[in-house]
Amino acid sequence: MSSALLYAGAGMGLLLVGVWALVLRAHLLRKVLAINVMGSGAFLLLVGAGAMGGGPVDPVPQAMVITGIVVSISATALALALVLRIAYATGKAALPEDRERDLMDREGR
Amino acid sequence: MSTWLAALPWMVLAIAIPLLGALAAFVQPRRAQVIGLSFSFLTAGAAVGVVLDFITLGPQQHAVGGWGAPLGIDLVADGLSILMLGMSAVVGVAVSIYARAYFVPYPDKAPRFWPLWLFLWAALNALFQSADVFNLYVTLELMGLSAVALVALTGSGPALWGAMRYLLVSLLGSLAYLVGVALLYHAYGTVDLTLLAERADGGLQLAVPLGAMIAGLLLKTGLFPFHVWLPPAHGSARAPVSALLSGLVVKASFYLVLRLWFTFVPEGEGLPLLLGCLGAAAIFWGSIQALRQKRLKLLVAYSTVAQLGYLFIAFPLAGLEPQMAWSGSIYLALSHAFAKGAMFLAAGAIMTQGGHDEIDELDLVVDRMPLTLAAFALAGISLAGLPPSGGFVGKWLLLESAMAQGKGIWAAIIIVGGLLTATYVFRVLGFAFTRSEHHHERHEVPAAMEWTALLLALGAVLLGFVAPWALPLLDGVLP
Amino acid sequence: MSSASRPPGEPGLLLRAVLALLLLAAAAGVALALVAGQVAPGLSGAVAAALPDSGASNPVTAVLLNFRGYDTLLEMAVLTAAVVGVWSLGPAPRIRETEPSPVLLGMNSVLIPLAPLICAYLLWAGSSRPGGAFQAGAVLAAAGVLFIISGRRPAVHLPAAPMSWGIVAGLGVFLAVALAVMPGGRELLEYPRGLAGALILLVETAATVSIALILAGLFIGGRPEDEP
Amino acid sequence: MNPGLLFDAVLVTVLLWVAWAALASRDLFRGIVLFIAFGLVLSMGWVRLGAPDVALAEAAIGAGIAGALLLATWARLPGKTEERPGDDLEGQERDHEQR
Amino acid sequence: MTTNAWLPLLVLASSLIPGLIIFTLPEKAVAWRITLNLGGALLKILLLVLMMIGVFHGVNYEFRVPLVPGIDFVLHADALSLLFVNLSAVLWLATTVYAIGYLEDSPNRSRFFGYFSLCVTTTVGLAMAGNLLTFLVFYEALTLSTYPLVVHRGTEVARKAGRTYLAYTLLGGVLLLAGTIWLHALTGTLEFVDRGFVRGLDLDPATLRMVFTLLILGVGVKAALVPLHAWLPQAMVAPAPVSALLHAVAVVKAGAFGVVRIIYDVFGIEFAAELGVTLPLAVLAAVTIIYGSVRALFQEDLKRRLAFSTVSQVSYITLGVAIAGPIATIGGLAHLVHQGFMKITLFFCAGNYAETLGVHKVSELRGIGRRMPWTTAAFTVAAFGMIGVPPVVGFVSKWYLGLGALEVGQDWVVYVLAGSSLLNAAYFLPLVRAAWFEPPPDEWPHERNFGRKETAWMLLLPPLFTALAALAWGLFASMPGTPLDWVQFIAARKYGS
Repeated sequence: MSSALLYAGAGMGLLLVGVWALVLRAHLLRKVLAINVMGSGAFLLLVGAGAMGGGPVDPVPQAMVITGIVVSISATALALALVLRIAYATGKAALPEDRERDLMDREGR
Repeated sequence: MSTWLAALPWMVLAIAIPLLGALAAFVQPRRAQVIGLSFSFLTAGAAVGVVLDFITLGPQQHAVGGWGAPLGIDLVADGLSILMLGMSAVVGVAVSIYARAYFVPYPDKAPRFWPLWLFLWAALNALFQSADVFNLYVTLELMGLSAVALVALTGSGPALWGAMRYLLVSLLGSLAYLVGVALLYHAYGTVDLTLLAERADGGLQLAVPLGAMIAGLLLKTGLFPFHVWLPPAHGSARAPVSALLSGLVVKASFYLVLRLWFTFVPEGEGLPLLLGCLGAAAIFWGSIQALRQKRLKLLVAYSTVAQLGYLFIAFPLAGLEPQMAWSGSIYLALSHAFAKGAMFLAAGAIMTQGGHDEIDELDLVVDRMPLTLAAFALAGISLAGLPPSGGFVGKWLLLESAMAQGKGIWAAIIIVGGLLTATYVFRVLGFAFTRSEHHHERHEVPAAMEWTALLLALGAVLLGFVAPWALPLLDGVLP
Repeated sequence: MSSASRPPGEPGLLLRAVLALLLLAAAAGVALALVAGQVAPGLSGAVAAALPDSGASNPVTAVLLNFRGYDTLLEMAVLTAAVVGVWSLGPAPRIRETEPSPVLLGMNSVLIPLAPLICAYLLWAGSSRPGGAFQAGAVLAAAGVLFIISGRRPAVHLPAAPMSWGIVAGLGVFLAVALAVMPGGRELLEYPRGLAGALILLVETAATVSIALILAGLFIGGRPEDEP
Repeated sequence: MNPGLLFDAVLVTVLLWVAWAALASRDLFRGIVLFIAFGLVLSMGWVRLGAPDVALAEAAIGAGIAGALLLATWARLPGKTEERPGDDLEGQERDHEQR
Repeated sequence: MTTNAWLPLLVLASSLIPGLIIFTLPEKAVAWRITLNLGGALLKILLLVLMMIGVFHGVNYEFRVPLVPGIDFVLHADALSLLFVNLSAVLWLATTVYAIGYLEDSPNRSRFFGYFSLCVTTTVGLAMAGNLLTFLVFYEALTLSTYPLVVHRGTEVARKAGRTYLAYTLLGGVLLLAGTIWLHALTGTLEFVDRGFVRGLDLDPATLRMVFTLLILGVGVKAALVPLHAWLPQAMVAPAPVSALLHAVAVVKAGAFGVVRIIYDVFGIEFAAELGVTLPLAVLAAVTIIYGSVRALFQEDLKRRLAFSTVSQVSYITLGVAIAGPIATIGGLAHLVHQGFMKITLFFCAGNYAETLGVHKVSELRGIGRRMPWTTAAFTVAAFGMIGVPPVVGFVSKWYLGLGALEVGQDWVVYVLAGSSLLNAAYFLPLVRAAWFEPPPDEWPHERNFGRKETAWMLLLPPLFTALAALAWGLFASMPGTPLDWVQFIAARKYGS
């Protein structure tokens, strides 16, 4: 169990958590959080999987991840701006199909 | 062409010019219309340059940074990409001319449209020429972000919802695509398509990444189960934006699915059959929804969902006769870009003139706007696959390949789909020929808008006649 | 698990079950793909070989700005497109005027002058040690953000024109350099041997300034008020 | 289990836990703050993976700028009555019921 | 044998170019529109005369260009296509003159005449199609160019009629497409050959029967065979010139011409008979003949009565073709032309009655002979032709049909012919009697008098001309140069003589 595989596994875990929250949480800000977590997960997978071979540190996946991080901040910024415009225009920061519910939120727990 | 003009690196200029144009239009908001239009013509010129280079010298290769495949990134312009570049150039110029006239009454929106549109065009030109899987991820993102911002340009509640849902789906698709890239790099140590083609050895370590990438691209193409975001986004956007989205943007991710398919040629019946069934479901679902729409732009948007289904019918047919099925699907994609672009532009013109786009209130559009209705009718004819049109040739090729392999069921689906499409197109035409009871005030519609819609529609019909010269371009590409 | 907050019949349960199924299948697939096949040696060897004439000794920066420079060019385009997109959504939303707490003001007086220093270091170190344009730009942007939220609101009233010139500078310079090197029969972004280091630094500097302005612009959330 | 691997195991569990906590939190502000913490833990992960440049980028952009943007957006969300933390969609619903 | 590619194109262009120009003409450019229309019609007839002379001297007129990989777009002028092209060209001239008179001051005539020319272009193209793909292209294009004419009035009723029209014709187009694709997958070629290209290849008969059914149903929609005829009566809501040209010549004849092409030039008549598909078709045609005539009996509206009469009459052609005998073929093909002239005369007269006296119902025809003697004379001649009374040309084709059936031993056909003639008499003679021998009502629904003449000369001339032609061809049937003579020249080549 090399540490690279551990981080690759962590990346997959983050992806799963991200998709889970993206689909189930209603508030758009939370969906943006979920997208960011998924992005980090994908980048971990990219570098972790690349490093599994145990060879010397490979700079190419790292460069790709830096590019990925900058791309994901741009997407996040646009998403957040859209969330604000939606909240101002429609009163709620939620898509029409999510306005009444939040599937993750349960009274019991 | 004088020698120095021919020597220019058109492949690179096709990407650099729209980027420079976008920056110039962003920095000079008051002169955005002039800058935007002139850079559109320049970009289209560059794209035509690439096409001419391909015709005279064959497939082109450009190693960016001079490092070559494993280390650097290559740009490749082969038959498939120059067809897509040509498509984007023609539809792009038509939409640009239309947009200049369309945005005159909206002075605040015009300076925002042009930079985003030129970024989108740069992303398209980059995507069609890139031969590097990670670079394609970046181009997909650039395309996605500018497309989302263009949809949000309308500013109304539904448009913002449509843009947000489109952005979330697009990001989810890109991430699935990125997971695929990560696994490919893990297994084969390179992200260059040509090298991947050589090193790909099948098995699970090719199937899973390919599956993830194709799933991500299907999300962005809006194929049946993932189509939910498409109609609200394309329907609520401004007419020129909807024409770009339905005509070009969804084609880019479809082009990528084809590019991956041709690179790795995955064998096995499962995936192609699944894609074919999803395509068939898309055709029926999209057409039935389109029939139920009250508003014209939503009808045209649902028609996109249906027509995209056609493109995927080629996958199950590509077993024995790949050549014919693929050229049929690619030809359908081309004529759909022209026809759907023309249809949205026509819908925009109708909306501008009547102030609304209620289908059953299309009070005698045939007399008030003969050119626009001719554009809508010709585009509808191409979508329904009625001769003489590009859509007919595309459908004929798919039908031929289906009948040659005795797969009658797919032929039946294609034919019934064509009938359904004809139904909702002619439902609109029926109302367009009928005088409605209520009176609607009339606004002035600039001639440029009507003529561009008509010329695009004529392009879709013309494609019906140039097939024997256009299809050989694909020879080197198809498996 | 009474779902008072969810109307009965809401497919919550079904949706979650299907979602769980799909995700597990996907995770299993990815895990198998990771473990099953052989792990290909990465490109570290190729990078090391070509590093000497790449104009930078830090391999990541070399890959980022020379070998895969085209990716970074498009990435700058994505960043610029994002700010163009955000600014196209409308004017900057009003930030509520709350009196900044003294702690913030105290911190600002220390951090704001420090940030450009760190930024310059990161930029310069980028070519040999971990650092680079994006990290430097982010630090500079952090200073900008502090400046904006510290009550002295020049950023919101910053004239949009000069700011937009700054925003486009990064991509503009990068594109100009990429095209300028071509006339000698070279490909796009193929730095001439001797000039690679200098050109990379020039591009990085422009990128840093531009990234800082872009991130600040994104923080403002819309096109600043006063049209030039 | 060499110490490095042990540290990595702990780091990964903390990473996953923070991510889950940030996304599943009932209160939005708490979620955003946990997300920033997630960014920092992640940059430590990048250091362990031998990618210092990425660690810097993650810390500066992933945690810093993204956190700032999130908080700014949260602050500007309409429907805020007085300065009350712990506000999100459900919170807004409660506000409606109360008003 | 020299090949001339340009004449077929010119024949097409002679109505396409004027049509496209007319679209752009403003509403009040009446003079320009008339010159373009009539000029185009006359030019087309001139070109056709040239072409007929050429065909006699053995010139091969063929325009070929690749359309789809492996199949070309072919315009080929053989004897059969010339028969139909001449029919369309002559009747188009007559109908244009009539339409100019009929639509004197009605709105958007440029749009009308534009689509009118497009419709004739597609009909001529369909006639000259050299292979099944080109035929399909023009077949669908015909639907698209006739639809705007059906919905020309812009009323809700017109829209609904148009919807029904499209539902049937598009369905027909789809069936034809399915058949063509399947056939191409089997045979690899679609070129029309005099005695059929399916004959030589030994293909499995069951599949061929299914392909045949698809193709025949596809063209059967436009040929108004019984289950697929409902669109025709509803399309009568269109203006009179449209019903005249479209439902007597262009659309309905295109369907019949399709049946002729499929049986003679795709399967070959002998091979089709061997396959055993011609008998069911003959039965279907016979049923349509009887059904059409019976329905016509009960129609109160004159144009709907004529429409059901068309449904019945067109099936004579299908019947003639389906009886695998040379003389029956002559009868069927001849009827293609004869029925065209007779039916168009009836529609012209119906249009005149409606336009001049506001008479639409059959019951309002009493004493109309006195008020409009010439129109009613033409109506009577055409009616007698329909019934099959000599010397009008209708008798000639029915005579050949009967003779052909006897020659091949299909005696039941003679009874069908006799029965339908009786029915024709039953729904035409009362009209003629009432028109001539009953006293006219004291005042007509809304009369427009034209001074001394009974109606505008442009409305009167066409029916007289077509009635005269029907009469002349009846009297001098055996003379060279009559349609009958040309048909005998065609029929000879379709059989293994």
